[in-house]
Amino acid sequence: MLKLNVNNICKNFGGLQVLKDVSFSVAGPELIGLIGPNGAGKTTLTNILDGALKPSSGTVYMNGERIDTRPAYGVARAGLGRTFQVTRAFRRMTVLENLLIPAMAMRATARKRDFEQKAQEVLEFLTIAHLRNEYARALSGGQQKLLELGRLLMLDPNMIILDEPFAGVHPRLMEVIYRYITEVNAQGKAFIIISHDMDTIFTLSRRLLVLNYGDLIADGDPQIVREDPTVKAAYLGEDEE
Amino acid sequence: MACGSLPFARNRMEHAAIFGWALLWFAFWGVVGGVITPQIYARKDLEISQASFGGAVIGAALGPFSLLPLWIATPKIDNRMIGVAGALVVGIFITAFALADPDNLCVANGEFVISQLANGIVIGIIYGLMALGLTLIFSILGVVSFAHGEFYMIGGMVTYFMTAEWLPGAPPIVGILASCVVTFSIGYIFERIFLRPLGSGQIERPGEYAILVTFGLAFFLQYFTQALASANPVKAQRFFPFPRTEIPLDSGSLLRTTPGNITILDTISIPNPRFTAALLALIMLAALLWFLYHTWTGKALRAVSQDRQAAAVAGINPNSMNTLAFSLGAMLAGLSGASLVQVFSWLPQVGIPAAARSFVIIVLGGMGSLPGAFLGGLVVGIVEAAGTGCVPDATRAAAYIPAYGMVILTLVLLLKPTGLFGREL
Amino acid sequence: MSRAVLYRVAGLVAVVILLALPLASAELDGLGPLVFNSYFMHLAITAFFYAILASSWSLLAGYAGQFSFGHMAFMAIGGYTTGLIGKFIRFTTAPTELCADIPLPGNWWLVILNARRVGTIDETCIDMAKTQTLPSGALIIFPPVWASIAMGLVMGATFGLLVGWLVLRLRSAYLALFTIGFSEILRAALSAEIPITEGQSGLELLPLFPSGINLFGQTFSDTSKIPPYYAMLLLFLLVMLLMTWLASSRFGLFIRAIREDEEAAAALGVNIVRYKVLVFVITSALAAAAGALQAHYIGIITPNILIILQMSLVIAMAVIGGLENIYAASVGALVITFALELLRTNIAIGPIRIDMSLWRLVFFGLLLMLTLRFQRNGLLFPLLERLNRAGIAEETVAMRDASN
Amino acid sequence: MIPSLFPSKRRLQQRRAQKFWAVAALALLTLIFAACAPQPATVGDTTQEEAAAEPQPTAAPAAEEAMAPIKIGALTPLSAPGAVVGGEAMRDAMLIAADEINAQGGLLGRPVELIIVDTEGLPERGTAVTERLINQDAVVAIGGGYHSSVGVAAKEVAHDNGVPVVFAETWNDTITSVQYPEVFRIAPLNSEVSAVDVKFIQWLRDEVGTRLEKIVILTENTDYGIPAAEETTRLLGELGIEAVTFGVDIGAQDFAGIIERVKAESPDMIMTLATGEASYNFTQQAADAGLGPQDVPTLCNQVSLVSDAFWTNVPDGNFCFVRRVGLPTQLYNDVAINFLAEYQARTGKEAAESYALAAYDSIMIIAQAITEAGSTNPTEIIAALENITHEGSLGTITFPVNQNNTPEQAGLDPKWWHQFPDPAITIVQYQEEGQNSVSATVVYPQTYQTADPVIVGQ
Repeated sequence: MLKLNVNNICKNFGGLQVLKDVSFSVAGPELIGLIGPNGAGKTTLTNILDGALKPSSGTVYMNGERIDTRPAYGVARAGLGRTFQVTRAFRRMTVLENLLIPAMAMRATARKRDFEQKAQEVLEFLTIAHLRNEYARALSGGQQKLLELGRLLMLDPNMIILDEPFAGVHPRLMEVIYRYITEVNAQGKAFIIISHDMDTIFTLSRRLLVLNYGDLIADGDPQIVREDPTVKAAYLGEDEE
Repeated sequence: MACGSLPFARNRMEHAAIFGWALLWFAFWGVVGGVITPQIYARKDLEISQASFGGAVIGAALGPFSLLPLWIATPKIDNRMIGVAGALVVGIFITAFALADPDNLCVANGEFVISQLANGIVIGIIYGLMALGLTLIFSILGVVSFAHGEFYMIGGMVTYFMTAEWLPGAPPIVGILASCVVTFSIGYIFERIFLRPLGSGQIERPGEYAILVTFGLAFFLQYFTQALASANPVKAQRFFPFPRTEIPLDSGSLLRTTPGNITILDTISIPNPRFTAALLALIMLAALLWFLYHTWTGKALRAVSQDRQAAAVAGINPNSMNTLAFSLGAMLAGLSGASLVQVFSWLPQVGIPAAARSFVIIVLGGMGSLPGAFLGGLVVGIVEAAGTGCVPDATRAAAYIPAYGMVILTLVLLLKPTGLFGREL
Repeated sequence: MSRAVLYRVAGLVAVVILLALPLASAELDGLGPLVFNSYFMHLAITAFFYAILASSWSLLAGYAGQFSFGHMAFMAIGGYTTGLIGKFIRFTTAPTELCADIPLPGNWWLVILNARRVGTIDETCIDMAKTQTLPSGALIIFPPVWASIAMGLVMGATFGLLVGWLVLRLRSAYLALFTIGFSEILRAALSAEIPITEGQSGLELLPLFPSGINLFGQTFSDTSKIPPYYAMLLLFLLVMLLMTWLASSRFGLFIRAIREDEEAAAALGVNIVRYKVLVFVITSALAAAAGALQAHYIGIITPNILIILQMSLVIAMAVIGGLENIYAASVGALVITFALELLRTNIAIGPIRIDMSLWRLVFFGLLLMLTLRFQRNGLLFPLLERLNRAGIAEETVAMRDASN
Repeated sequence: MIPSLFPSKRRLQQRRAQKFWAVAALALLTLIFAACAPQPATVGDTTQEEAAAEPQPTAAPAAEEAMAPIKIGALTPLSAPGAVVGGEAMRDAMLIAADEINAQGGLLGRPVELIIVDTEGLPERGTAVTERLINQDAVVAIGGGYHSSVGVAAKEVAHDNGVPVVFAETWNDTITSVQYPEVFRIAPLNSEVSAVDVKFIQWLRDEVGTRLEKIVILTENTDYGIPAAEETTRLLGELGIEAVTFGVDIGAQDFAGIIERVKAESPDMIMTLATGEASYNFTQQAADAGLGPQDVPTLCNQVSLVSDAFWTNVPDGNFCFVRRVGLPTQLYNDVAINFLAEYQARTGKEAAESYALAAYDSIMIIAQAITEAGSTNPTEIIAALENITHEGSLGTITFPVNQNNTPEQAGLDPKWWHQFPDPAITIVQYQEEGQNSVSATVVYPQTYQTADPVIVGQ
């Protein structure tokens, strides 16, 4: 059973306070949406959870272990995987090699062929099995996105953070991603999904976190959060621009 | 003799131990400050972006006496604090050196120190001009041109051949202009063929491509010149011999010039070719600044360097700005070569140390920063002069000239990769 | 026949040819009409040397994306380490009293000589000890060449560790500048510290096999080219074998991932610090081993092996062959070493005479630039790729059609 | 998704093809440049193909073997970091020697082919090219040689292969003191040159009455410069003259800092033991700083004998003293006079540098040895060299200390092994701007003196 505790996270860049005392916790395979206007600190929060950035203060615990002091690869090994806003496939490596990296990185004694079968299954699940031996750079943007999701399955984390998974994706691929999230979530993995696509996020998530200029201004059921006056204010202000 | 002591006179410090301990002190407390300070600041939830570098400098300055107060009070580390600590480090360094080697010319002879400083500044101005070209290229294209030294070499070669071989007796300005035209054109052609695809996104891994292709250009230009002009050293005559003057007339104690030299206040003696070269460099610098700040093209260049996309939206064609910046940068290198060919004997290989020095300067000044490049040039000029002038062992002082700059380079990259006037990495 | 078998057969054939090549050397009276004189053998040894450097650099730059310009510095560290060991260290069966003696088990002493004057031959402490303090019959032996080459390798790895750790934060141009700086400082130090390194006049080394060697029942003198040929070939093959294994193992996978995207690799659990440092350590050690072996073969090493031109050559070899493949890079180095040497002659195109000894490097530079611009992956690598990936596009299309 | 990729790739390729032609045109242009470039008489690894090829077409196939040219190797630095000025002069001189031999019908009835290789002034290149000369080109003997460090490395290869080598301009004592049977030298010994320098300085002090208490030596940190500086310092010390040495890197360019230090020493004389452009750079920059040959007596390096390069690079170099190896022009023998005429005709230079004479002699002496040996067998050539008496442009060249008269038997230092004992060394002084080095005034020793030295700054 996954347990993530985020306690009083603050983050400053120079004089700018990007995150102010953000706390929340995740228990079990929740499906959480993280929204907020531009510059709200969503990506910074992701980077801190992922270990790419160190918080200025505050702690992050995963299953009782402190992970904010670990380097990024340590966090990944502790069971937290993520995608990036801009797809970051390893372009000059084949699709199969892309998938093998997290699997091998997790297990010191692993050999490639131990995972080829699993990789094949993941690719089939994501409908890109035929691309197995192509270089990632030959894939379309959407396919690269699927590849990133596939890598996460190979990493086999307890929690997955998806940064804008639906941005600029063909509707047919969107279906695949949607199915991916629900099915993987059903297998017992928690999700935090950052998105600008309100409709999708409201239908998909069962809990919503709202960040506004570094403050966590709402945390709860999507339908309740939607009616929250502070959230409305934050978004209305944004929308009018 | 068995211990390999070379029979060269006066090559040892008198009290080398003092100096050695001072260096150890710097190293030890610098490392302590650099490593522990960020942790303390982080624990107190303070901003740590400057903590490592600041801690290192402050630690090096006064060791525990400055580190403990710093750690207890944890004030915000600003540039001024680092500046003061840095000055203190330099001060202690000089004091330790003076104590260690009281008979050293750098300590005992004020005139010598002033002359060396003047020499360092004069040559530093020219270094600065050359580095300016490199930093201009970097700020627009994001590319470090490894062929910069070869443009410098070609600038000098063209000037020599123009004034001495093709049109003997032609005024130096003809040679300088020709070198501008040639280096600008080579830069233009190269940029159009080899770097243009960078801008249009055709090239994957642009960073490594740019490094390798400019490296290839350096190789090509160097051997191309050698094949055409041979490897014999050549040298242009001094451009403008001074008239013989003395001010005041009887003693010349204020200012005295001979065709090859200018002496100020009886102490600062600057050879004519260096003086004219530095003067030319200053003129070029003024022209460049005027161009960048008072012409539409110059403003467009600056706009592109600040925000490429915004500039493109504003109707500036970034591709043509790339070409212009590269050609201009190449031309600046050519110009500094053209002004130095009357100072040094010129060979196809002269560009290599000059380019290395420019790298040091732009890293020191902050990659892409124009004032940084110029001040970096002065700093490197002075450090090299100090190194040559003050290292007690005469047989080693000059042999290490290329290394002085490189030590600065590696230290800056390790401690403060953004340089003095840093832009972000 | 699968591709893997084809490659193995091709590789085996190549290795057998390289192993059999000395049979045709002039020293062994040639093989029928085929006679390789010792100049050819010298070129072959040099070619292997450059092949080791170019392929290990391709592992560092092409696979891991670390564009270091300090590869020749590590090579020089290897060469100078073994040279300095040969100059300053001896083993004796009795203490010399005059030098720094370190007792070893088994009644042996490790003796560290003091720095000797340059130019005129001075007495060192060991020379004095021979006549003054050492009992007659005491043995003085040089450290074995293979051991000091191994020390060169270790020293290369150590410096690789240091530099690799220092440059962790630096990327692309900054890394290139730092490594140039490192290389230049080393060069200045090597040429200025004359009492230790002999400066520009060069540090002389023992031959690879100081007292000759017996190979296949035939005795070769210390000046024969055949034993160094095999030594360098052996090192080359070992290096290629090691790098093949590394490149195909998790190590290769991870360093390529780091090249592509450090952050993404870290997010997927790759310990980027360890692998970045490790790739520096390994490639530096390989370069140092090659440098140490070559220094013993040539018999002298000078700071000029560090000049930028030498680094340019290695880079150009790797780039023209194919930066992203160790085989392409090494074949590129083999071909270019021979080509550059054979081009030291005049060619005549009709009435036009071109002195290629001058112009070969000009064309070489041009070739480097054109390769980069129009054949990013080198001239050989695309051929390998074509062979490697033949049928993959068709396979993809077929699989897609089948799944629809 | 996949098929859509291909058109764009093709488009890219088309554009690449266009660019490719543009660059191919550039390459062609380079080629044309290459062809039109001003070509020296012959450059680089030139073989004398024309000279050798001429007789061949008429020769019957059977005679071809006998008419095959005798190959002689020539070491010379033709590219940096080597001293190119000296290298090119030596190359021209050696080509003259080869042409002369062929014009007189060659050796043993066969033409001579001179194979010139570029040492680049680097010992490792020296090893490689000597290896090539011996094993690829099968030369029977080797002449030339400029840089000492190259000579040190090359002598090992020659020794390994048993091929005789006559060094023309490598001064390092160890080259002969190792007593290899194959190694001969007609250049002076470094230690002897230092002795001449010091005798000259002593003469200036004691006979001319120059004030000389302190001398600054600028040396390059090579195996030529360092030992020479040490030896000179030692000998000066015996005369009670203080010497301060500054070492510079061989490629050093900017001497401003060093010159300030030299100035602070207020020397009575400056001596330059740096070769190549470093020597020019130092002397001119010192002159710019008011410490040049017109301000302080300066013993310039022998590279200053290449007058046109010297005056181009050191316009303020008047009153330089330069040490010259070889007889002064007025004492030239017929060999030297004839050589000079040919050399002037070929190179357009007014004078022949000492190393050009030495290079010429090194080839001619090998030729004579081959004739006397009557064979191209290296052992026999070596034997012939040991007993040779050659009337060369440097004078009568012999190698009196040899296997029949070892240094031990002769009671001499081993450095005299296979060494031409008395190459004449004179000190000349430029006394007019733009003067060529041959017409420069000979000031020392007195037997050759043409005028009194001009002592500046006293």
